[in-house]
Amino acid sequence: MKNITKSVQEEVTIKFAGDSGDGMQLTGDLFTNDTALTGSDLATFPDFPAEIRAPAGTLAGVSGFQLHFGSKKIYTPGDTVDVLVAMNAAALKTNLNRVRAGGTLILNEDGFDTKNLRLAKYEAGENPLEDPRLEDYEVFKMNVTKLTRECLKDSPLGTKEKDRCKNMFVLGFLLWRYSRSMDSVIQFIDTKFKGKADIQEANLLTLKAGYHYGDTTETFTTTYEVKSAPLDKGTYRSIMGNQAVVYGLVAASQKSGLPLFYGSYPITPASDILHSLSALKNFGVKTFQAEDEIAAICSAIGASYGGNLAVTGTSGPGLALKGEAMGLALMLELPLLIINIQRGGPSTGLPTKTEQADLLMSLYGRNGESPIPVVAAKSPADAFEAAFEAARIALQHMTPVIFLSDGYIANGAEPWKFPKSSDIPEIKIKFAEGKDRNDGIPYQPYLRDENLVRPWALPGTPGLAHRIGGLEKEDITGNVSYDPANHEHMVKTRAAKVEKIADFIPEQSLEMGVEQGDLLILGWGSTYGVIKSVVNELLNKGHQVAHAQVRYLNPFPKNLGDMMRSYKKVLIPEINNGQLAKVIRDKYLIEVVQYNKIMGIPITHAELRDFAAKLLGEI
Amino acid sequence: MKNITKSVQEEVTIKFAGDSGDGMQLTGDLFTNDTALTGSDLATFPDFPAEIRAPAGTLAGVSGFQLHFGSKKIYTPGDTVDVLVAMNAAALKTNLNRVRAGGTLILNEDGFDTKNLRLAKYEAGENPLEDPRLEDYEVFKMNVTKLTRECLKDSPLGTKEKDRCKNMFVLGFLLWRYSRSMDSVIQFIDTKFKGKADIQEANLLTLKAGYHYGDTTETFTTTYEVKSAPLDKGTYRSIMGNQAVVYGLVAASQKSGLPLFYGSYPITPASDILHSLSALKNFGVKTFQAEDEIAAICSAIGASYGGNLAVTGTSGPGLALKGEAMGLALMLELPLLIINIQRGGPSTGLPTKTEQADLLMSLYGRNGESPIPVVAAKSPADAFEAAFEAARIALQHMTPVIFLSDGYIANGAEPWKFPKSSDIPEIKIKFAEGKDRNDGIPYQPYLRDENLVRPWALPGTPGLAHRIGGLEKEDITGNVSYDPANHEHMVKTRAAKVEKIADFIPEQSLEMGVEQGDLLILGWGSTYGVIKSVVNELLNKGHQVAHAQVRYLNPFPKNLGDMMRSYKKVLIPEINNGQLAKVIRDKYLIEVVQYNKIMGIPITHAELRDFAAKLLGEI
Amino acid sequence: MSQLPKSNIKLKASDYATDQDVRWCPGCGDYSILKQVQTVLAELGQDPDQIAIISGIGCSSRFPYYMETYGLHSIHGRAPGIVSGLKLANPELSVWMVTGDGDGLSIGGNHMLHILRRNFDVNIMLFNNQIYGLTKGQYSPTSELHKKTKSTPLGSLDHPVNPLAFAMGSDATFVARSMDRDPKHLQEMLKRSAEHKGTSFLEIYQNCNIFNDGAFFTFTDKETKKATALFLEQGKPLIFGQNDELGIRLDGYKPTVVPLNEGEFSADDLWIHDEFDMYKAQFLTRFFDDPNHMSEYYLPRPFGVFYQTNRPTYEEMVFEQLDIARKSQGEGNLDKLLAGSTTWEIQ
Amino acid sequence: MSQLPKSNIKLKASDYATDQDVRWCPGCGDYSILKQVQTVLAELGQDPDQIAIISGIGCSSRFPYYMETYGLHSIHGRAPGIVSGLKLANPELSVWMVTGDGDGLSIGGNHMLHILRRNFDVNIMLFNNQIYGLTKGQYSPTSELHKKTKSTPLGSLDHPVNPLAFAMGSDATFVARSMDRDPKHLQEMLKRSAEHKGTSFLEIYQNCNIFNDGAFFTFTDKETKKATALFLEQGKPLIFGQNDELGIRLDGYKPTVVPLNEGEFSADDLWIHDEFDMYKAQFLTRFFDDPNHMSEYYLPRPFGVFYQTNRPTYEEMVFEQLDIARKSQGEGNLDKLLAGSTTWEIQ
Ligand SMILES: Cc1ncc(C[n+]2csc(CCOP(=O)(O)OP(=O)(O)O)c2C)c(N)n1
Ligand SMILES: Cc1ncc(C[n+]2csc(CCOP(=O)(O)OP(=O)(O)O)c2C)c(N)n1
Ligand code: SF4
Ligand code: SF4
Ligand SMILES: [Mg+2]
Ligand SMILES: [Mg+2]
Repeated sequence: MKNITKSVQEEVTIKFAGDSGDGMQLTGDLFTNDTALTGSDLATFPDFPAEIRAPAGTLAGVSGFQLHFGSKKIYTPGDTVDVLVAMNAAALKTNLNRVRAGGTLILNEDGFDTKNLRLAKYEAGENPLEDPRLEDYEVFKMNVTKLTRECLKDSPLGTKEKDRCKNMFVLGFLLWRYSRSMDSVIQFIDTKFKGKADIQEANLLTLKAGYHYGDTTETFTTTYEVKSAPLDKGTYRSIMGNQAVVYGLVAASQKSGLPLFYGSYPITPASDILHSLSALKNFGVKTFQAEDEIAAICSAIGASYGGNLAVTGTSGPGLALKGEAMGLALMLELPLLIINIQRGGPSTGLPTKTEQADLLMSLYGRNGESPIPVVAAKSPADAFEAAFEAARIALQHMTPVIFLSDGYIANGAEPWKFPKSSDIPEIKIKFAEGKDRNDGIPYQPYLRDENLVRPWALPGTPGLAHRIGGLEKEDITGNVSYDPANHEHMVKTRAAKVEKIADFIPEQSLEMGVEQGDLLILGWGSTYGVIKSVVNELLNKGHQVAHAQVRYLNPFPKNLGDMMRSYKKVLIPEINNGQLAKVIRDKYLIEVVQYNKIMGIPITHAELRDFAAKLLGEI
Repeated sequence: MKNITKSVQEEVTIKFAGDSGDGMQLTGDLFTNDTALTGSDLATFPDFPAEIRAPAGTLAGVSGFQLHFGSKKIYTPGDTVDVLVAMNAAALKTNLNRVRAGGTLILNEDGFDTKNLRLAKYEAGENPLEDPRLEDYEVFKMNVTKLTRECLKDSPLGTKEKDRCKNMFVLGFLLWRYSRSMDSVIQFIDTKFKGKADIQEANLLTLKAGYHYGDTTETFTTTYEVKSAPLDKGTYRSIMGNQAVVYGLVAASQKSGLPLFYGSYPITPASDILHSLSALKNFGVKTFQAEDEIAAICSAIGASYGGNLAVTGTSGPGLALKGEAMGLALMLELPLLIINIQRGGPSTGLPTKTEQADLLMSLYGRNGESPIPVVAAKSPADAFEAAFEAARIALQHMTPVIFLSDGYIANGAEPWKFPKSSDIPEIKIKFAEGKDRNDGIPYQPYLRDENLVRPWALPGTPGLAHRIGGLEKEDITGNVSYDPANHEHMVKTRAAKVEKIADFIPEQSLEMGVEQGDLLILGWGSTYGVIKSVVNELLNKGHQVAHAQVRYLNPFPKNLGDMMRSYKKVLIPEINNGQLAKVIRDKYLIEVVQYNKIMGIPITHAELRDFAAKLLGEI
Repeated sequence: MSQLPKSNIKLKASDYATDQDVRWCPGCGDYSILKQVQTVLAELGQDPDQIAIISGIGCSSRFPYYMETYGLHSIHGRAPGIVSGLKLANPELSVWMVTGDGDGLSIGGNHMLHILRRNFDVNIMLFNNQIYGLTKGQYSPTSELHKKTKSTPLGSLDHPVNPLAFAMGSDATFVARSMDRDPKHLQEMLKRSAEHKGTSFLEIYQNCNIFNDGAFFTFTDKETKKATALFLEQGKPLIFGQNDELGIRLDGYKPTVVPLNEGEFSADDLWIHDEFDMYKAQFLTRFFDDPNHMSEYYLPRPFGVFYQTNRPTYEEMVFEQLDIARKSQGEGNLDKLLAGSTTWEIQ
Repeated sequence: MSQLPKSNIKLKASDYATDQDVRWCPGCGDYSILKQVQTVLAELGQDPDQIAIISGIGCSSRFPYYMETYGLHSIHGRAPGIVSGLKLANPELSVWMVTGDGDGLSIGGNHMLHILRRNFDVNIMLFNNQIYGLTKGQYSPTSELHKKTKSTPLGSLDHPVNPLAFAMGSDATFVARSMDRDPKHLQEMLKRSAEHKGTSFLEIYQNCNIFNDGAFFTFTDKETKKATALFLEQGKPLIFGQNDELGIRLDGYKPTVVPLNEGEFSADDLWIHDEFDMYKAQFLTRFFDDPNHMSEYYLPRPFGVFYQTNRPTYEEMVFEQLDIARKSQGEGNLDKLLAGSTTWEIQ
């Protein structure tokens, strides 16, 4: 029995990288779930290859999954990788630059044969396994494929199927390496392959083989442990951003008592929302895959007219197509939630990459004076509450609302202390009540309440028959009106109605930091994690800094201006060319500092920290 | 022979108002042309009823044409009306409030029978002709219909046709009243009705009848004269805004040597551009009425790809639909001119009314980072040069360009000192030159020149075969690229390329006023006339003011910021809720003052003067 | 649609009219259509509060403003999308969709294809005046070739859309044609549309007396009607002509016009109309000769129900799936959903 | 298109391939189509520099990147618009359009209708894999009813589009079908498309082995092909079956399958294919039975040229009008235009 030392680590970043076919996403998910169960905090970031599957083994075909976990608060998936698992040459080539010097490489030697090397575009004769640069790392080579086939030699499965178990070997090994039990994964395998005895058996065998490989092989002398993190008490689950949106919508449906309607046209990275919702029919969720984005939003407008909680979802190019119909919803003053999972633009751009691409289009991308509230999620878990809020605003203020997320939030995962349904607030709705159609009193669809909100009168309600449309309407009666004064009144009223929503949202709060001081780092959306981790570090270093993340982008919280003015400088980091910065400058005439990264990937801790530190130096 | 005194007037505003069927637009046009011939300066403003023709005689059916002319510079169609010609009760009712106290009313009594009164929604028994309020005006009643029929009693025409000549009677009378000859109108009638002897005859007879009616009827004792205005020497014509756009495009086509392609889908108030261009086939102009706005812009992209001067035209709702395709053009970096004749929004809004509705959508209405140059016309005549400039920028900088006009400019008319074609500058174009396709050197479609402009390589050119598309492209090669650094580089390059255009446009100049002082009134588009007339008045009163009208809205002229900072205050009047003001605040952090009117009609001289005066008072 | 929400009190056509003054040009064919719709709704006794009329943009699309029912005047070409969502929110409503040849076949052509194949339970009235009325007279997708309009001074070059052939090609479940100037026939067709459960596609020839006056007079005018229009009746032979002296035969599979007054052919030799026969319906949609260039034995233009078939409506199937899901998985439980499969406790 | 810009030097299929590595899934049917197109272009000797390939968005629409010709990978569904403008700018080009069942019939359905009726001279290849490939497996407008996909876990509810019936309903001038797995036939059909002057609509059954594997195997697999696929040849009777033992008759105007080996019927009794007969073509597009629910005498799925007719191309007519205008009005003069009818002098 070899003796094994166990070392405790505060945080680790592991990257699983392999061919699209190697099941790295699943491996990452399973290891993430098991990590979550240990109570560590964590953040993940999958990076898929571009939409179309490239041939196996090629650089374009590499699929990766990065997990950052620790016994302290974890805000980002990690700048640099401590442990890289590379299933083939292409995976090593595309990811080596991300591994910190001294990091660990776990390589599947079977993925480095001449074919793999050629596909990974290595020169003939060149072999990375012999690359001297590898000396800067702790390298473990194992013949995952061979070992897998061996341990399955008695299995009735064909080689192709056997090889599909490869990832279980790796997973088993890592579970051992991080002092975990195999229970959670075994449970998964049992349920996932229920009824497929052979496959179930094979996966189990391979998993255990990998686990014991670590245990028995002499080369491995250390295991590691990452203890649980100081998270708030409670029950947690792991959640991805698009999933959280789905739950937020269903919650809004249940809490408002309105059936949920989702009209959409598939588009990366929003499609998963359609997929998940279409599986929730027992919640009364109706999904409609329309012929295009225009039909999708129009179907949602029709459903809203009919009294449903109506939602349409898309990504940038689709949102660009919905502009005209958004204007209609705005004129009709019907509740409508427009979900935009942002991706790299312009045009088709970078469909699988993340970008805070569409804030300006969300605010201004329609003809005429057409104010629409905008709400943004800041993290995978936050997407639940943000989507719920967006739906609430749409329903209670009778207006289209745009909800913004992005590819990073959509596909990222984190622990979520999910609420009890009984703790989720009701969304009070009242439809206009029917009356005697012969009482001679014409119904007035545009008579507003104190919040400038018009009544929601459903077709089918006795006595309320009325006509609405996209032409300018007369105040109160809703009749078509070309009257000049009425037009100005209505334009201003529609604007005031949206402004008024500021009375029904919380004031802007600080995520952390000093109430006033040198630097406020102001973010929106998916920059949340990196800003928080940077501000955390700067605070620890004793800087007078703070972090605020804006969820409500239109209207802004009332106190936002004053908050910003309490700091010598305001820094706005964005994964775009400075869209929030534009809006802030316009609205508050504050000379903000921008930090922009437009690479389709998140800002790293180091990048932002160095920039902020420099800025603080100048103060 | 009664004696007639002639009084000379400096300026007059006449409004012709009648039923859609009464031919008031034609009357207005003809009187305008004749006025132009006298050398007076002038400005006109037609206001049509909403698109659909309302039944004759109704308020909704009233069609008006306002003409302001004078022996001094005329900048606007006039705030208040001096002389109202009302062909029926509805016309009087809808326009009386515009007539200045003491003004003149010329009323067609035959348009005030009980039916007309009922249609004009007068209480039973109520008759405006007896309305005491008329005592504040100089009122002439004449039985235009009766008189017309009388003078045509021998004409073979049917009553319906005879009545169509009514407007000639009024026109004749006004020609007499303003000491004109009938020549220009007679000439028009002769050519217009050539071959239709009876109709020609009838119109002539009625015209003369009207003319002599003034001469002979005792009631009319004064004629008026407005002398010629101090306009620059030269040859003039009268021009409407949409017409000027058409000429600007044809000029750009001839001066660039590229065939003009116009892909469009009809929409008010842009349709006339399609109509006029479709009649210019002998200029090699190709017009394509597409199935919708998306197909329209895509056809233009295709035509541009094929080497034409490609243009698409629309109004607000249509522009909202073109967003996605604009993004494609931007990614392809092909020249494309997008014409937007703005109308009242949001949604279908006020289709026949004017509004500076779409500046923000033009700047930001696309997914991702998608900068597009924007050029705006300031007056009907200016639309020629502005459209030409927009086309030049698109062609020479290989970019989509948005050209903004609005309903007021589109349908307004003014004298135009039109250029000689030989005085119009060339637009130099060079297409990429063919090469041997087997020279082994791959063609590089995204290799840029010193202005960051890529070559225009036409399909069919030997050896240049290459692929372009909406996915992010690799710098230089144009291949699809998901590389992070390349994406940021390309986003910044596309932005820099548009910024660079500032080197190829004139610096911002003052229309009039002091180089530095108390107040700069900064406008864009159709507010030009009213701002100019107001600043003119304020200068005469000795105020330290100036007027600048921005044609280039993206990028701004380089000196704009410094110019604004040379004044204590900057006032931005807009026919919207403050769109340019937003952009200026964002870009220059200058606290501008807004004056906004959102009524679908132009700002009046009095409105703006009073506001500006008050503002000057506060300085 | 079939299930007709009845109004409890008896209503007159005028009860379906609003107080808004109608803004169509005097003499416009739309007036007649409006009247017939109001008449038919009254006859069917449909409860105005249970009716929603959805339109796009165009003269025709102003229709909802004149109907004392629920109405939505949407944006150009997009009425089908709105109808689809509305029907999924409230399948009980009697939904009527009004569109034009531009609204429904130019910008809205794709939505038309998809609503027809999906078969929502809605009655579509396509007012075909072969022109863009509201924008003042450009040619439309149904305008005849070489048409001179504001946007085609030398004549249009687009091969016209054949609306009913398009509807058949889109697998519509109810395809019919009528005209503004034949109130009786129009009322009949409106009733048939209302009775059909599924998407009814009714093309209505409508005169735009301002920009395209008389486009259909050959078919609608007393003078020429009998010779040029063929009125289809289920189970009856195809007969037309001033004195019903002409019939249509399927000679092989080529439809041909034969004289009935020369002894050679009698009614028994003629094609018998069967609105359930898709193949025959496809033939009939091709009776589309340009009336301005009639050969002697040119094919008359058919009016009536070309085709109908029964397919489940889209909304039926959607709600069926909701039930199945509820039965098999049980009513959704929010707490279970939020918790998902794996949770853990932090003490 | 007919006028084929010839390349002066003889080219091989490989000369039409780019250096970009092809990014389709291994085993995707797109590979075969790419190969056949390159082969046919080489055979036709089309000059690569005179070819423009325009596509929308989708796996299929990646096509241009792999062709060493001019190419534009546009936006979803909009290729027809781009093609129309390109053809009007340069009618000499040989333009090929690549689209998918989603790109061309879902978001792009309206543009498809209008380009077909307008008849631009372009060769449209619609890769039909009955699925959304690029977005990873949602059902498409051509997916069979009740299809279970990512977005329809309980099965789709949309009555599928019949692409060729739609094309006929859109008055296309050339309508054909082929398949990825029959290189010879596909090459033949590509040549026929290229030869047709006007818009050629070629539907190509294409296997998406990742998200909809085997969707067409009944028709494309050696095993079953002869029994389920009917190959149309001009002037030949409609015969199919493992041993050509079955034929199609038009009995009245109902197409029926008859046995040829029972003495009752012979080839002479059968329907003779005539690709110029619109009525017959309409019938053929309705041979659309679901292969998963074959009755004994179920109608086979036809492949080949269903229909073709000659209409002037849109671009021809446009340029004709330009000439007419120039002849009648004379070459446009800018100074005259700017001056208009009435001018005046200010001294
Ligand atoms: C997005 C958009 N594009 C264009 C228009 C302008 N427009 C209004 S109606 C119409 C066509 C009307 O023709 P049709 O549908 O036949 O209706 P009709 O007026 O003939 O009854 C057009 C092009 C618009 N309102 N919106
Ligand atoms: C405006 C817009 N909407 C949606 C998408 C997402 N999208 C890309 S391809 C596609 C459908 C692909 O299906 P198909 O046309 O059949 O092509 P295939 O991938 O099957 O070859 C969709 C929905 C997009 N790129 N743009
Ligand atoms: S323009 Fe034509 S269709 Fe429109 S209302 Fe007038 S007559 Fe009717
Ligand atoms: S997803 Fe399907 S269609 Fe797309 S490349 Fe892969 S196999 Fe081909
Ligand atoms: Mg029409
Ligand atoms: Mg497909």
